[in-house]
Amino acid sequence: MLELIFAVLLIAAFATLFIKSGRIAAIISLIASAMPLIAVMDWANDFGIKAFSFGVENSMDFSIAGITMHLSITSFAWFFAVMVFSLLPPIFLFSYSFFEKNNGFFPFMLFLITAVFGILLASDFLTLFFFWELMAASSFILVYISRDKKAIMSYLAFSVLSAVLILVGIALLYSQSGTLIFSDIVLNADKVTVSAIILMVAGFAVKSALMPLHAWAPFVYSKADEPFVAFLSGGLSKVGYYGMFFMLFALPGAKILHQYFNSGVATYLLAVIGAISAFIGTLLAFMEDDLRKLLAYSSIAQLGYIAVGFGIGSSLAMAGALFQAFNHAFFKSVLFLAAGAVAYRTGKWKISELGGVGYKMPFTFMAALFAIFALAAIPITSGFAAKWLLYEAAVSNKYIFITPIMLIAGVGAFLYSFRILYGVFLGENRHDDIKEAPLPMIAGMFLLVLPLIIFLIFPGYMLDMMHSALVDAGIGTISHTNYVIRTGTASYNTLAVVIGMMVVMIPAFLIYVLRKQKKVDFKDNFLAGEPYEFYGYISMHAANNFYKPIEDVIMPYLRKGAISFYTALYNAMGRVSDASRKIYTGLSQDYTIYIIIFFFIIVGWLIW
Amino acid sequence: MVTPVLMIAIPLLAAFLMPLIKKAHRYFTFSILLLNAILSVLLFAKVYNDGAIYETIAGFSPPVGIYLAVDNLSALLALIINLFATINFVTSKKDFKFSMLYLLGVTGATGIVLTGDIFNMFVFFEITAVASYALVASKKDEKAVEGSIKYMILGSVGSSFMLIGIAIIYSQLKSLNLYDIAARISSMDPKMMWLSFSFLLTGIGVEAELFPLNGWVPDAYEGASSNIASFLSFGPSKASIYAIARLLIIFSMSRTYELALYVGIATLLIGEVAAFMQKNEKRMLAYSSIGQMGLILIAFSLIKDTSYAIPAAFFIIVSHASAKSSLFLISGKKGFGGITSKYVGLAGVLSLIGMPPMAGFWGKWYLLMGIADEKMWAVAAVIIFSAVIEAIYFARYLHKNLGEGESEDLGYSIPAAVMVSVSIVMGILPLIYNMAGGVLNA
Amino acid sequence: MGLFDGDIMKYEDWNKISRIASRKSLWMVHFCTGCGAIELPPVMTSRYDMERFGMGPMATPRQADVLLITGYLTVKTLKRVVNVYEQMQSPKYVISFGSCPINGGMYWDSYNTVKRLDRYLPVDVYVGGCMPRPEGVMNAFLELMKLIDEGKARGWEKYQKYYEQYKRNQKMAFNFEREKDEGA
Amino acid sequence: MVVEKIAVIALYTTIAMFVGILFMGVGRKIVARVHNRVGPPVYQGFIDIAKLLTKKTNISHGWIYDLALLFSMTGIMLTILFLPIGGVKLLSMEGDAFLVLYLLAIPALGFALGAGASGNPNAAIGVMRALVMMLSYELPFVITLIALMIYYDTSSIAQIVEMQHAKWAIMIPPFVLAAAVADMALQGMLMEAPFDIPTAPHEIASGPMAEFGGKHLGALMIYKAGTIVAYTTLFVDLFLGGGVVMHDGSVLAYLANFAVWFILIFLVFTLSLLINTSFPRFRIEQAFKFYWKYEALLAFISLIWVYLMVIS
Repeated sequence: MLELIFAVLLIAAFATLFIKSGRIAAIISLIASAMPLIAVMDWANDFGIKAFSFGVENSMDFSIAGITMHLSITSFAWFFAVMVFSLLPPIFLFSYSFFEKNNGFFPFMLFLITAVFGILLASDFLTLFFFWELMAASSFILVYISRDKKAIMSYLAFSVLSAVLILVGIALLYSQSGTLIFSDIVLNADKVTVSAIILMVAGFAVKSALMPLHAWAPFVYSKADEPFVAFLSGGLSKVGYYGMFFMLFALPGAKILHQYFNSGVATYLLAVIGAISAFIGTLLAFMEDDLRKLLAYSSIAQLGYIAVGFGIGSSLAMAGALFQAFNHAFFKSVLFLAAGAVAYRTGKWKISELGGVGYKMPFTFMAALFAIFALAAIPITSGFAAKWLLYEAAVSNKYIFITPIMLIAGVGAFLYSFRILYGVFLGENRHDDIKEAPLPMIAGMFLLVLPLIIFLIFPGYMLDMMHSALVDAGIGTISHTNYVIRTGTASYNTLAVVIGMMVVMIPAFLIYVLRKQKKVDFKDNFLAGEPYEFYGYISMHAANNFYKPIEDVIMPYLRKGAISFYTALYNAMGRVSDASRKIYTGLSQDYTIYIIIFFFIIVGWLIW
Repeated sequence: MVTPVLMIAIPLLAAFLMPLIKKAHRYFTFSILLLNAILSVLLFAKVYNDGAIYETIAGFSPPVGIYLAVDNLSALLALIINLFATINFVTSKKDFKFSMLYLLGVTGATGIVLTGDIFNMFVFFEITAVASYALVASKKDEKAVEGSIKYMILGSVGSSFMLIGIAIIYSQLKSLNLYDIAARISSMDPKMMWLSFSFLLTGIGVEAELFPLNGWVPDAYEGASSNIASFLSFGPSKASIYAIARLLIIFSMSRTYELALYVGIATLLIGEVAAFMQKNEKRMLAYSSIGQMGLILIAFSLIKDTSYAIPAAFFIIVSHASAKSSLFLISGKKGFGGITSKYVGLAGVLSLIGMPPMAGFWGKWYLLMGIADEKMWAVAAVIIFSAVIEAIYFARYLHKNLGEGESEDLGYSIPAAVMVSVSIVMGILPLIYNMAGGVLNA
Repeated sequence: MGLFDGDIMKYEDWNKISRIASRKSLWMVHFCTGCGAIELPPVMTSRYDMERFGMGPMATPRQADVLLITGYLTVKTLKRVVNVYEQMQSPKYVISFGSCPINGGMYWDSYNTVKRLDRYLPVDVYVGGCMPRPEGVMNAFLELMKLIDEGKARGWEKYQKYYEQYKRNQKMAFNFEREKDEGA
Repeated sequence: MVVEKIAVIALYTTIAMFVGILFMGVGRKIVARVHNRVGPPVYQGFIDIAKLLTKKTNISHGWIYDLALLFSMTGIMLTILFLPIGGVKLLSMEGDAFLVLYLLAIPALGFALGAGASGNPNAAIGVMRALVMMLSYELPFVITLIALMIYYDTSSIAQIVEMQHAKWAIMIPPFVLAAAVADMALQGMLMEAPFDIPTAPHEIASGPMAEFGGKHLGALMIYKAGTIVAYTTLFVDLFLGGGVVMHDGSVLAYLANFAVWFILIFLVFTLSLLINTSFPRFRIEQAFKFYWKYEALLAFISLIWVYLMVIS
């Protein structure tokens, strides 16, 4: 059965490679992408959750002469699999309308899914690395389709960096323990193991766009096809965090680091990096004018929270981190898809050129609105529970540096949320000639919003889902009922919030219902007495340099960021390269002299 | 039935018969190459089943006579060289002289791989080198001639170094048989031994594109037509790096391995760094080849210590031979014209930077595993660095070629696709690991 | 729905609350059209302190109840004033300052001023004088409050009722201006 | 039990709103007295809201614009439920300070949505300033909040209030500093001068509220009244023991605590008004610099002080 899933995915991938029509390819992909989801649903029974059973086995050994690939599902991989694979059918549904022609999106997306399925099932390092690289390769081709130079270059460079870091890490671990199979590995707190863990975590962090290694994200997120970017931000970044989770808690690397450094300094550093990532990502996000870049920086920021949770490592923090990962997978996919839908209708990306789209595309706007509420962690959405757990974890561990930074990043999220809401969907109605997005697109987005609504009142369901993952990783879970989460120091009752809200809503609701009003056009607006028509030639949409005052204050400190560092590195490397090519003078006599010098050097070296 | 001799004798004979068959020379050459490729498959099957073949020619016994030795790795290399030569020849549109030279070049490269005699090796070197000089010049423009002349000057300097090295060995051991030399190498005067090693390394190193002996590489690759550049990257260079591997095994001293490692690292670094900012496509690919040769040498330098070295070297050779040859084949156009060349370019680049499902992935995997066995972390750092550099310039290369450009020349891109698919096949079926394991022991 | 329209509560009762509340909370739009605006600061500040009566300046017409026409109106300004007036929420009141809005005042023969404001907008209270002193202004406010209390300040209802006529008059004034522009 | 709870909730929100609206009038009176004016009557807030809610016409810019009304009023009342008022815990055991911080964002975001939907550029600029102001004052404020949380080892406001029974937080040296910082943050939260630029009436036509009139504006005024109570209560709960003076649970204790709470929030509000009347306006980037440079530094000093106290 498991072979069948791989086979179906690969056959579908090869089939779509030769299909010109985007519609047919989307249908094939939709069906194929449901296969891993079926398996994931089936495995829910293994981890204490009642579900249908289709009889998918949960492990498989795949062997060709000499090399055996061990595949089996673990509880934590399952948790990540749920979030990654539930994204796919809606994304393909969205793609049905998005792609008229099959430009290579579908086949390589299916290869990518195969690879991700392999990564999550891998139970030895060779399998893990093989599928990791397959993922890097297929996602690179998906980036390559975008034809953008910076995106292609940065993505390939960072993918290779991540791959090589992981490979060296695996090699180091292998040299210490002599085996590649996860269950056989026994770690000691020595220098090699510790550096292996750090290298591998860094390698996985590249895919998760953690701060100093994030430089590819803004370029790739802003140029590749939206459905792919939705999966890249929603799904693939989580695969990176799966790797980190695996290294730190399943192996368990965090304990080794604790033993080696005699303190939690290494994991604390991870938490600090995550917090700084959240903070700076937020600052960069709200100053961005390109909608997709804004979402990219926002992704970097939101993913930073997960790293904070991993760094703190308590049961509270881990629950928060996994919850945040789950939420982020869904709301960010919705936002990227909504951005795609807006671009599909208007063909614009700049927030300063958009505006008023929400009046014409109300359903797209509603999906995006809900996603934004989840992103900004408004307490009536599931987004808040995750952040709340993280804040609680940070405060109860008395992290005086991380906590305020995380909180202020959370406030910053409101700034860019408003930028999206106002700049794209509200404000001046500038797009009279557009229609609502096609039905499959809307259906895709609303399917992705659905989980966010389910976990709104019942965050306990989510904690149940991650229960066995946390227990298996030796972290332990926190006490909760379906709608109350309790920590040592405080509790959060979603039901109380909802009921309280309903009670106090009554007066507001009365005014809301009983108001008698006249709907006025956008043009009937107070502009210091001037009629709107007088301003016909000026944009009334305040979206250019929206956060200019604060940008002037902050930007001088952020100008020398990671991206400019990498650019400088690239330029310096270019100069070294140019210098190194001076060796090749193009003169045969020089080359002959080189040969003779080389000969004498090695003779000298060998004899003396 | 199948003997390695045929693989050398048939093309050699055919090459000399070429002037007689002027009309149908292309079909003739192609069928000879195809025959050779089939022979090499049969040879490989035989070697794989029955173990290494040692064959003497004309009845003289080993220390004296001409001697062929075929083990798994050399059979595989012969297979690759002949297979790619066959595919590559499809693109040839020149006269019979070209076909003749091409056959000679292939003969020489095959001979280097199959021979068990050091002087024979030199002869085959000369054959393939002389053929290559002429092949590079066959494009008949200024750059081609310039490249050819540089290649020729350096090649002949290299040959003379090699010859001196052989002379020293012969003067000491009175033997030219590789196995014989390997067995008795310790009885040599150490200074003479080192001297001969240095001469040989320098001599072969010129062909094997080692730094700093590789001055001819960028010019020759740039000047040559695309199919010849492609030939250079799977033929002579691979054969000569294999020759260096044999040299290392013969001398089998820790110092020589160490030296090879350093030379390999230097070659890798210089090649990759020089390619980093190179805007000219063919020169960039040439520098990149230099880097890859360094990588192969690093892998070979670990032969003594770890069993991962040979699979690593083998997979990198396959990956590089197939990917780089196909990239050279589709180069020289204004961008990837059509879908085939686009995917060939992608697959080639992904193979070179070591991503599955290409052979390059396994090369990288085994190399790093070998390095981990040896705990040489500095080398690992160098490889990380060079991999990232390589990724950057290949990404730029891919982007530059994205333009719609001219319409696709299927005559070039289909052979290229076939070549690169070899890398994919090897990557998907890592069963070669078993076959390549435990070979090349003298 | 009718809570505020008489379905649940009698219209008159509701209206009475409304009148009492709006009498004590007159917010004026901060839109100064002429020189009379200079008389407003003394009215606002500590000497006369109109906030005693719950009055205060407001930033936009959406929030305001009283429109002050503080002096003469040109045709060009009239267009804005009408716009502002229409953006205000009913019930809304107009107070005109000085003699200019009444009969043109010292600009009686100007080609470009509006001579009689009540042709274009319903004026609830006039304040005479050129300019009226702050006491006069205060007095006008008190008068307006009294009128509201008695339910006599019905300018906004008049404007709704004779909307067409007001529009026609306004249009004539604007057209006059346009023809003049075209002629020049 | 539930009905009783709901009744108490309704009662307390009504009282809180009543107090808030009263404070709006009182505030204007105080400001007028500082200006040497008579000022409006103290019940002016009620009159204003009554007038706005009985306006005869109303305009709307669409359903998102109307949401502002729902969101802002509901959000602020919901926040008040999670704050202990005079030691009475409505729902404050069901959430904590983080929840309150985020609940305070609901009305702000709803308000911002409505302002955005109105399409008025002034409104958008005003919201931008309000959001930047929020970003500015939140940093020093959350740092002081974390100092409190670390000191009392809880993040629940109700528990922080309970733990101040013996000694109000402001009597502990580091929290004097923290309270001073939080008070300046309060100034920004209440949008009083020198941090009132988001709603500057002469500059950007009162910013976010530019298009609101009639019943919408009435709802927003109720929201404004709510913010006064919510923020001052938050301050009182955090630093002044929530106004709890008697702990025996008798009716007298309820009344006394309520009275003390009322006096304390009145004092805090008066202090804020006095600062308001004596200062001109900061530009938005000046406010940002003020909060992130000086205020945040002071707050951090108090946080480290507390941290060292807790650790030793």
